[in-house]
Amino acid sequence: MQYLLLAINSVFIGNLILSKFLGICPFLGVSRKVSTALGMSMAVLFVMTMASTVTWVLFYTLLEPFGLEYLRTIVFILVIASLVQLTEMAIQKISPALYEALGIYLPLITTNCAILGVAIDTIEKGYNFVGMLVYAVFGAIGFALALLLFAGLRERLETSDVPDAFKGAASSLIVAGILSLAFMGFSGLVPG
Amino acid sequence: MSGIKSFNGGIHPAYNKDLTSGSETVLMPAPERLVVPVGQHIGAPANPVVKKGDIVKLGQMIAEPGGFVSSPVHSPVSGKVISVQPEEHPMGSRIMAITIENDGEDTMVEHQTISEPLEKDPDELKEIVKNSGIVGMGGATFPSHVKLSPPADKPIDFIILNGAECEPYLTADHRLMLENPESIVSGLEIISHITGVKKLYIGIEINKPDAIKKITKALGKKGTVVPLAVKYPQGAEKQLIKAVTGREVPPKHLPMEVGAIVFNVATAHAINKAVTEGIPLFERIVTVTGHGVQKPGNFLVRTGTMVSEVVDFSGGYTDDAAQLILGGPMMGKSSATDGVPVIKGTGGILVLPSAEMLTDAWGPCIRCGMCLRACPNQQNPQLLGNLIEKGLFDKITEDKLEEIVLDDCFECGSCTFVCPANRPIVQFFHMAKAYFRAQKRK
Amino acid sequence: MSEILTAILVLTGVGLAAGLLLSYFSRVFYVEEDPRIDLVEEALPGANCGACGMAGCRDYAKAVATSQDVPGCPVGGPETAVKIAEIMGSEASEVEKMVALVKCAGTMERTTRRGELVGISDCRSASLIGGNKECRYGCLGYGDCMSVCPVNAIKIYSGNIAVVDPDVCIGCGLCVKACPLGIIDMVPASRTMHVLCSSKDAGAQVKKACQVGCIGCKICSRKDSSFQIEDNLAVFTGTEGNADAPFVCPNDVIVDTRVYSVLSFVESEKAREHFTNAKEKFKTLEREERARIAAEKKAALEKAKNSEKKDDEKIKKSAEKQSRED
Amino acid sequence: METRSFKVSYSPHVHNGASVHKIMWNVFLALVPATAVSVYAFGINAVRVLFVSTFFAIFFEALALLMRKRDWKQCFDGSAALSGLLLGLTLPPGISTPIIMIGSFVAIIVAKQVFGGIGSNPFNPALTGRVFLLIAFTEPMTTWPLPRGIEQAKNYLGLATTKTADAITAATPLAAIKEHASKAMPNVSLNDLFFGLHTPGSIGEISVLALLIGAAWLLYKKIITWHIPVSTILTVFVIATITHFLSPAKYPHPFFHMFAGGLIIGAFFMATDYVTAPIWPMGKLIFGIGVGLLTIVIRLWGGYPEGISFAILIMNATTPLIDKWTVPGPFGSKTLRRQS
Repeated sequence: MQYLLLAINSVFIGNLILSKFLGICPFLGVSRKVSTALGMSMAVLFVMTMASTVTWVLFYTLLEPFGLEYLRTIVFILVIASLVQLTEMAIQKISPALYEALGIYLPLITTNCAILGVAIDTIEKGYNFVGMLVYAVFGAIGFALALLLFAGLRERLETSDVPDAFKGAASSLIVAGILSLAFMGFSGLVPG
Repeated sequence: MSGIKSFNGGIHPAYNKDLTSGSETVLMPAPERLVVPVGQHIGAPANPVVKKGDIVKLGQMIAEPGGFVSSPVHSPVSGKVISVQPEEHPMGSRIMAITIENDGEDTMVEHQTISEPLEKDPDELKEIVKNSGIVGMGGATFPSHVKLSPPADKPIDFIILNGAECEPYLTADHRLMLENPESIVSGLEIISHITGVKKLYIGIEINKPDAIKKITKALGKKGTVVPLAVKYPQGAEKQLIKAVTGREVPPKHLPMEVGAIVFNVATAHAINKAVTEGIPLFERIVTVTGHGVQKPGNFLVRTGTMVSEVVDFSGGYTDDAAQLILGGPMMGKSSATDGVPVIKGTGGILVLPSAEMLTDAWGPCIRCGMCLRACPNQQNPQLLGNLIEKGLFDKITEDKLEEIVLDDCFECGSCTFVCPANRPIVQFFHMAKAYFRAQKRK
Repeated sequence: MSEILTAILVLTGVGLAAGLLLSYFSRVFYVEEDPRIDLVEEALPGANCGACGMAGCRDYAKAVATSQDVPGCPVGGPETAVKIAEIMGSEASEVEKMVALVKCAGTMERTTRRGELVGISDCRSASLIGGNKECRYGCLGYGDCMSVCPVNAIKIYSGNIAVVDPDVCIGCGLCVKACPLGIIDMVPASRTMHVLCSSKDAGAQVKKACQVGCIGCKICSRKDSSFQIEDNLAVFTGTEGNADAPFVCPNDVIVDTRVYSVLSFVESEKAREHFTNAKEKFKTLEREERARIAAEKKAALEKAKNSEKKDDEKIKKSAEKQSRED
Repeated sequence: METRSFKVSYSPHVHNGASVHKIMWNVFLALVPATAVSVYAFGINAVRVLFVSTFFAIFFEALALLMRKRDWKQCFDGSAALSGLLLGLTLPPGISTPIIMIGSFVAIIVAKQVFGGIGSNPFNPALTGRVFLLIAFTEPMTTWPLPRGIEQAKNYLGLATTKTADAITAATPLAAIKEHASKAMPNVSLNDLFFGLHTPGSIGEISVLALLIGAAWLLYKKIITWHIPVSTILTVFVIATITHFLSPAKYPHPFFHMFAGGLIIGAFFMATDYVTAPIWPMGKLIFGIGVGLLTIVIRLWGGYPEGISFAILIMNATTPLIDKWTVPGPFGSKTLRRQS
């Protein structure tokens, strides 16, 4: 039951993009078309789960026994970057089709703060292994939800005659603002 | 509306048929000078076979077909050919046309009549239909002999005659069904004999009860008259087949895909005249109507007569006549001048006073969805209209909507009719079609 | 002391492990790829910001390598664009600068209307229902070209005709595609003479439709051979052109951009008056010239007649050849 | 035979006379019964709020049109007035004028004109304005003066009323049930909620009957279709029945949820706004179910007593995706499927 609450929390209330404001640059960069947004969300889901698992394992086996918790940020970045590079090469080799749909976003994810944010947050909140998994997966689903909604809205803005002063980023940011205003409706939905 | 068959989508414009549905068809004598264009049908234009100064007889072939999907053109009068040069054409461009001076005798070219057509061999009949220049009279003007020879792998189950005439104002078919139903029925029998299809239907909208009575009497046991709901565009091929047989012609395909062939009642009448009396197609019933003309009426006019002469014969314009439309108000083309000839496809001459003309102010789309409900093709005029208006053509090709714009939309005008923001969606589609065709050519 | 040591050890350990792993797998998973992609990727700023709408610099490089038309890299700016162009070899030879030219001068007053268009807002749909001018090749003036020009070098002026400003035009050719009538051509910037008409109709029809239409009378081609006539339409193919050519044209269709800019020739009445009296002056000059030649010829004939008959034949032959060359 | 020249325009040459202007003012008309009940119940306060919000909506629209160098008279096409009135109807009667002006500003400028005026705004302007005010001015937005007939009452639904400077205020039925379910539950009277007499709440939402009359007029004039309202209210009803069945003490009767709060005004007037709702019938059903689901979730377990405005805004964000994935097959696609 407690994991269910955590899941709902990380998709709606503590949404990575709209409430925690993590991963904003892919949120604005890749959301020009729904198809690219879809590819990006799949890649983020895949990488976030893998990165959190590896960093969680590494933290509790390597850093904590030696009392080096303070090193976690650097080590996490290192691990995530090399992990992403590894997966990109693996996917490119194993299935070019999957690479075409998914892989091209991987370099964009290495510098994505949402991945690092989730990794550190799981340690901060002291989730156990299952909690970490739920948090990573549903955090990525929340990321995907916000990204897809925003991509749909931006595609819709293409056919409306936006005044020149607001063309491009300005109207998109206002849409993102109203979107997070709407998501505030979920605040207080579930404790913690 | 139990028992009254129809399709979903469509609109109910003000029909204004009462202006001319009561008036008898009047024969209009041929004028002194007639301009007969060679492009009066879908397909390759015909090639002239006469030169300046030739003497021609009534019904003589003056232009031969320019290919399989083409149709010959016959002289509507006997007289002398004055010129063979591009002339103003109702479609708005300049097309090669043969101008003939009428000598008034109407001496008929020698022709053979057949009293018992159903004994004749079908291919011979089809040849007569081909040489008599018979084309679809419903406005599409598709050469009929092509329709009469479907490919072998497409079995045909039904022949449907289109007596719906759903276009507002027009009553040409209605008068034809009242005045010679027998000829229409015998034309239908000839078609059934040529194609060997036994199941025959005639669809007529229930706002023409007298026509339904007459045709049913003439048809007897040979086929069934299907009363249709009064809705525009009931007369469109796909919608008529759906209403009569319940089958739906898939996108980008022809009616033969679902085993049906549709002919206009006037085409059946023309086929009957060509086969039994040997008279080729050089005249048709035209409805002159609208509040811009003094005395609306239906006239039997020879192709090549100038529109100005037809209106003059009918009683002339009212003083505030502002817009001349060839065909009905929904799909008819508005013409800049009345110095254009009546051709095989001209079903009506509609003159609107300036008061009835549409204002051209249109606003942004408010996504009300009225056009989606009105579109008989269940397409998306709203999204496509927006994309085309903003010039996002690459987005249309990207979302694979291009075929819809090019093939499925037959510009019936229902979406523009109901749009509260008064958006010219048909104009957008027309523009997009030209754009995509230009892309294909490059 | 030992803490820092362990920290360094752990860090280098993890770094080393990651490095080894990566190098090993990079050889195992090596995939053949177009070398140009790496080259282009190096030229890019490599910030993977996604501002170009692609999913990162590698993806952008791949799109450029497969020559999809992709927007320029906003972060890289012009230098990146130049570098990419060199790699892709598109900046080949130095090409003659081309500019667009609208081949029509039929402003509202100079052409006869054809009905009145209502509810039309762009050239393409206007052309589909026959346009608003008797001449089917006449510029419709709804500005499809204007709306597509990236540097707005084309404007619709009071005479409802599109005119290109050659100095602003960058020769991208978008307007040529946008014009439904196809009456905009790319011409070399150095060319100073143009025929401002694209009507292929016969002379009689052109006379009915427009006062400044080319009726294919071929007078200009006699004056200057680089005027080619195809189906009733003169096209200038040279660069400089004979300065008198515009004066011989009966309908003033030819403009000499050394004297008048295309804009003034189409739009301003003053330029037209200036041109007409320049033409008058040329006409009177030419009439005197012709009178003088005729007089000379008559005199030569007189002299020849009173010497022997045989010489007359010879002289007459040489006189005719001489007059043909002028 | 001299020829005559005519005006040329594109087919079709006839129109059924519908216009955006007529539609907008028709919806405005449909809101008149609700407005009348609220003016009766809350008196001059209601008139002030509604007038200020509608006037400034039109004013800001005219301002924006002027700045865009467009014909400013278009601000009277009814869409600005409608947004203004709808915004006013969702505000508490005691709200101060400057707050309403800010609400109108956000509704018209930020939510609509920034994206290009009528037809291009992705979010419902009136609701964006209301939610903005709810979060920016939470305290004034949640004080509910008592309506005529019980303005001096000491307690309402068993809860004490508080006396402020200008009126006696109490909790709305929804808020009362949410916090003190056990005390307030027994004395909820359904027909009070239905007829809107003696129930505090936003100006327009109190009388369900008046709203239903207006909604019937819209359905009759075919301005809105049944898909969105029916699916929204049905979802709320179903879930409310289940939760009520599971623990009647904690969760109120389903009819309570249908009549209380802004569900009716939201479902019939806000969610069916053309510009921000999906266009295809299937899409409208999904949209309705989404709105219903979110409303009841926020009402039962969320932080705010009333979830309808958040629900509609969130579903507005999903409209482009719903439109993209619920396009029905074109005419004749059934035959293709049967053949392949």
